[in-house]
Amino acid sequence: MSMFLETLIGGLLAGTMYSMVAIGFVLIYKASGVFNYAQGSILLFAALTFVSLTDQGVPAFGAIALTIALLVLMAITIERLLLRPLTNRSPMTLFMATLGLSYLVEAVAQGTMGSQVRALDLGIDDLPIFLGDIMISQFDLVAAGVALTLGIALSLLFNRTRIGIQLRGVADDTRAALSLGIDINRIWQIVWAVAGIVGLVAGLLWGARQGVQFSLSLVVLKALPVLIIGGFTSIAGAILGGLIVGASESLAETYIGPFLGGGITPWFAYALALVFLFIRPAGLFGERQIERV
Amino acid sequence: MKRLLLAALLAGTVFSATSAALAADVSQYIPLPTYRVGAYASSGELWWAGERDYFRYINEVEGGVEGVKLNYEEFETEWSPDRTVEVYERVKAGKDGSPLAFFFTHGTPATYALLEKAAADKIPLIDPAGGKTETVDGTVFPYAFPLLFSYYSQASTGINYIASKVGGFDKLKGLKIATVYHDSAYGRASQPAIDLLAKKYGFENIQIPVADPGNEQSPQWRQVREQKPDWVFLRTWGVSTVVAIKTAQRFGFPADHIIGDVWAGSESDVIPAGKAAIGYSALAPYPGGTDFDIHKRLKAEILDKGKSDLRDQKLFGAVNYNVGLVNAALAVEALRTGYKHFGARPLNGEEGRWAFEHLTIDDARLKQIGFEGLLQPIKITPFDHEGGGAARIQSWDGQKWVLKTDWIKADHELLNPLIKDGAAAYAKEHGITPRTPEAETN
Amino acid sequence: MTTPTRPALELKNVSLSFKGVKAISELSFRVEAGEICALIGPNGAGKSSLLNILNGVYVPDAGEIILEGEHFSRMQPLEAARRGIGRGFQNNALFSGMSVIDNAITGLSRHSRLTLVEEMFRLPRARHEERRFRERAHEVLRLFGLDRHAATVVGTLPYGVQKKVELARAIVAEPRLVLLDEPLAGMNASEKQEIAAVIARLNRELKLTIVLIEHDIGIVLELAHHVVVLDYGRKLADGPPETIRDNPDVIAAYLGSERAEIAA
Amino acid sequence: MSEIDLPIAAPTIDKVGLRAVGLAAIALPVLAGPFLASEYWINAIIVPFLILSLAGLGLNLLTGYAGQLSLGAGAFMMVGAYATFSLQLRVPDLPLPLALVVSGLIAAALGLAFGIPSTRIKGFYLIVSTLAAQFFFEWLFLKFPWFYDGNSSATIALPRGLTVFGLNAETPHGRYYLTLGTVLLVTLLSFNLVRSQTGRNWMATRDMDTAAAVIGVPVVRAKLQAFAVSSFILGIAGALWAFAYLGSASVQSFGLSRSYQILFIIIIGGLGTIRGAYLGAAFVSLLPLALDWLFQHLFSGHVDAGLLQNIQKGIFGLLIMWFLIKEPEGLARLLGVKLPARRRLFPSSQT
Repeated sequence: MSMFLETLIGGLLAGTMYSMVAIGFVLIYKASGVFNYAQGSILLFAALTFVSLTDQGVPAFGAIALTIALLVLMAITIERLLLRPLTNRSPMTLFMATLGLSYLVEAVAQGTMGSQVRALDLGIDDLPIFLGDIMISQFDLVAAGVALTLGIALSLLFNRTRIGIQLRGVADDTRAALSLGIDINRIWQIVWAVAGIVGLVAGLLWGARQGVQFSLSLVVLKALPVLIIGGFTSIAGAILGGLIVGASESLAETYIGPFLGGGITPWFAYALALVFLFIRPAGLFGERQIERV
Repeated sequence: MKRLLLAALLAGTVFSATSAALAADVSQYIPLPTYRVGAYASSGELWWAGERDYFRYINEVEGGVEGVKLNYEEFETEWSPDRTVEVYERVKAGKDGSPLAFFFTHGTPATYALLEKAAADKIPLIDPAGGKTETVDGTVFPYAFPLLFSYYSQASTGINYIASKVGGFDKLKGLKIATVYHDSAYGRASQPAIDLLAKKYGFENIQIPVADPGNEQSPQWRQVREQKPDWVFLRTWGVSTVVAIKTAQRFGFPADHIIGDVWAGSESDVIPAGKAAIGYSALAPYPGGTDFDIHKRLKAEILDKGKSDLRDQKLFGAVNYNVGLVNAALAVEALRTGYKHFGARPLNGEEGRWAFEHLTIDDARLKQIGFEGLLQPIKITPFDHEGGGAARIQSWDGQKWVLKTDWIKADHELLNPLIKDGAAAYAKEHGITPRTPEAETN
Repeated sequence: MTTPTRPALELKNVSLSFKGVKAISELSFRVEAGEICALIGPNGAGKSSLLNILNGVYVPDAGEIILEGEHFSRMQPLEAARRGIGRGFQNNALFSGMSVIDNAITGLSRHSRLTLVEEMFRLPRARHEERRFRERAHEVLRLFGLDRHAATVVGTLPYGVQKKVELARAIVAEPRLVLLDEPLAGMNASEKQEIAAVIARLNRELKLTIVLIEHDIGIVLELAHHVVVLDYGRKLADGPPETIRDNPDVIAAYLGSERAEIAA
Repeated sequence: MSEIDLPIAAPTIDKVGLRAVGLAAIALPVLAGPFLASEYWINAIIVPFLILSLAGLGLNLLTGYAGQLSLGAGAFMMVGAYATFSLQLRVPDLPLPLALVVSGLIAAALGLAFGIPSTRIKGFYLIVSTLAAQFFFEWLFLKFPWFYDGNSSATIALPRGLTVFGLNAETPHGRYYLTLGTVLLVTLLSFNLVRSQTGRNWMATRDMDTAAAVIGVPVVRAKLQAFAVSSFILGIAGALWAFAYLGSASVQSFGLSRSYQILFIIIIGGLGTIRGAYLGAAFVSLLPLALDWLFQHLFSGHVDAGLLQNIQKGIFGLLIMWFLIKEPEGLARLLGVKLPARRRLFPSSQT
């Protein structure tokens, strides 16, 4: 029983790491209807920039500020050179464009900052904590806390600030928002920048765990099923989806894996997402679109 | 304009294929399939730096190998076996009048992919500490050279080291040894050998797979915690090694009871793991460090003269850099053997095979070329394409790799029948009649 | 063929809501076989939603659809097509990447009896069917004066022409009941007259039952045998055009107001 | 009646496409290819180009014609390759061409199974299904030794090499003709198919699936057919990739990056055209070589090799974005006929 509980809790905590990546997708999807495949590359870029700066002796605070400045610049560039020319194109075209973007961002990141694996020490000791028989990772607890804080902060941003309300307006009805004089391009820039910052936070946590290196960009593959389950448009959904994926993946590897020879995590989350889709085609928190003909 | 651009691109391609043979120098052509882009670039970058620095040293300081200059050229593959096959096709006919004496695959999957092509084309595939283990048997696989340290040897050396730590082979009985492995052909390659060793010594053999890319391993290490093995043999690759070491710490498994294999034992694997990696050991057919004679020579002749390919000189002597040095040295020594026999001119594939099959680097020679302690003594024969089968053990102290042992030999008597059987089965399946090198002239 | 005594279509207490908002409430009316029935009412009255229920795009919350004597609680799009319901859409739902003739032939899809293998190898049956479909499609295109555009990609044609393609596609499969959502929208006066005449001819010559949504009251009164007036998802009036014209409720809610002009 | 004078213009039916394909695929390589090209060109460029074209064609039927986005092209290529291996190993009496067809059918059946979610899920919620296929098959074919006959390297190679009805096709020319023959035949059949009712049903489903269902297009069947036919072609392409090009293959030969590559081929070449697959495949096969050559000559020695490789990768990404912005119809339009106006693929269903 304690084994089961430990697996479950460990999985839930690991799931918040997925949630953090997924939140970046949700922000962008909500505001610009783009499924941003390049989020993983941006995460890599952000973490790599931060580490490169601190390696150069820049203090952590300054490195974060500089990285954020760079991410904002990147968001503006992407909006101007990619999103604006592609306005009113189908979601699939936009998705494929972000695939291309991910190549470019990866090339820039590795080309300018090198491909060596960098260590990133956030000062969190990852020693086990025991609650009775149940072992909990200290690092995962911190990560879960960060994910939760991030979720709450973004929800506040969406609900309490003027920009957030405009942003929701854009998400709900682009045309109406335009007619109200909301500068949609600026909203896009802001959202992409915020998503970049979310990527930085996620990148730092993932980077602390596995080193800052190319494979950080692969975490998008974990975020996808999370999004499917939680819905593309809800931050709460992203968090819940992450928890579900983390927990079920962990339980499945422990209890189903041995019967199938193990190593089932890469596809298990996708199979789970498929099952969810059959039950709720728009995800847990997603809204079903009404077809208009 | 657009059309023009496309036309130019297309035309460019045509030229690239045909523009050849300007200088009819007698340099030996050595193509290098590399990966400077993508997920494996962190190891690749250093590897090519080591290889290029050594080749440059040979060309510029020693005037080539027996007077023959080396003409090396890179091709990006992103570690994709498919792209390596393409490179192979591109270069197999040689270049600038030089035939191809051998082909570095720089990766086990690429070796697998090329095994049959290269045998048909009679071009030796060189993949030190990698490749397909059965190809150690040169009578069935004349053109495959898994030099130095096959995957079976890796398993055996690992167990030998554990035995020495626990106080002898008889103490292995009843121990639990878990192998946490990258779930791929590479990760599984040592399984038959470990099965055999478990039977022989009576330890319990636990196998735990990690799916690629392996950036979340809690379930695997929870299983480790549950089963409480005495030792863990870590056969991961890339990011899965870092995550394994960190997750082991989280689950309270001591790093000094984890032995990594060759490809889980570089700086890229331990630096990102931080303090969790202190005490972690790895098999080192390619030890890290700069305390070897060759490093002094390279420092003086290449690095200090600004000719090194190394972007960050702090990484001079990193494990992957030394991998490159050793690989390059093996190639150079084999070519030297060939030139002495065939004359100082570029060799073709068949001559390249002869050269590798007669490659001997003894202690005296190691001293001469400055590789003492970095490379084990090597003796390749047509029957044994491994020629070494030993590794040192190095341990990470938080700053650098520290060599803990001298060369530990694998148990070849035990492993050879396994290899022979595997090779014989392959021969039967593919209708190959094993050659009888004793009867071969020259 | 239906007997005159049985209505072609009957709705009983049909209701529909989106996310809790009522779009149609307890709507009932009959469409006799062979008549042209016009649905009128301001925007948002639930007219298009009603057609979508009949086509099976929307699932009603309650009520019953009786099609040629058969009772349904909901339709399925394919089932509706198979039962001879044709449909023209409000905002051209043409296949914009395809040519005019291909759009029309696609309307014949449910009559195709070919297997993939026959199509791949262009076996005689496949060629025969293709020829038959092509002839039928040309026939319908000619009816709308569209044959000269047959090979043009639909997305490149002006709106008015596209509306005709939409109509052609709706009737190409010889439906018994056609639902037309604003077939005359976006046309100039002479085009409207032309298409109205074609609709009347289809009704007269092919005995086609037609349900149409139209804002141009003049044309509606001229064309329809039967008018149903909707407002906010409820039926306001139902009867022959003359009675509708004189119905005080309708005049108050619809005809008398400016909304008619705005909507048209 | 006010008739605006409109040009009677380009047919959707790909007549020009056929001509272009005919020219490109038949005249040039067939006549000149094997005799003029070096062995290197045949082995390392022409054969993979043809196979990538075939795979692009397969995916184009699904994504370009039927509008179902798939990131799982590699998965079905993998199925085809492993099925062919199994058949050649376990049913040695079955000649290779038939084994290819049967493998295609197996891939089609599995493609159909993974296409079932498309009947309920729309847009890119669907990529989860195709990605599930991708990861599931990668795991499956690696996990169970039966699929690779217990070979310690987990790679597959034909037990008797490439033999077509007793003829040895293992030579460069043999590989070339085997590939070319297959590609031409499949192209012809696909061409027939997209001109037929099924092709129209696919395009109708792509352009506006709700409307299509309402006017009587069997949308569910059309989607499933597209998955099956597409996977059939991808399966054959995968088998050829493994055995006519690489010689031996492992799951890595058909990983996610292969799926992206095939997707890029049809984006760059042109979605919803037959010739697009060829043009796109030519582009992705030749571009890296061209860039390689260009950079070697322009910057060799001046720029760090790692940086050089990253620049190439960045250019590739830029080109993809540039194509999507400037030429949503890809090379097919750039090099081909001028359609009277740009037609939009994947219109959002809102309009």
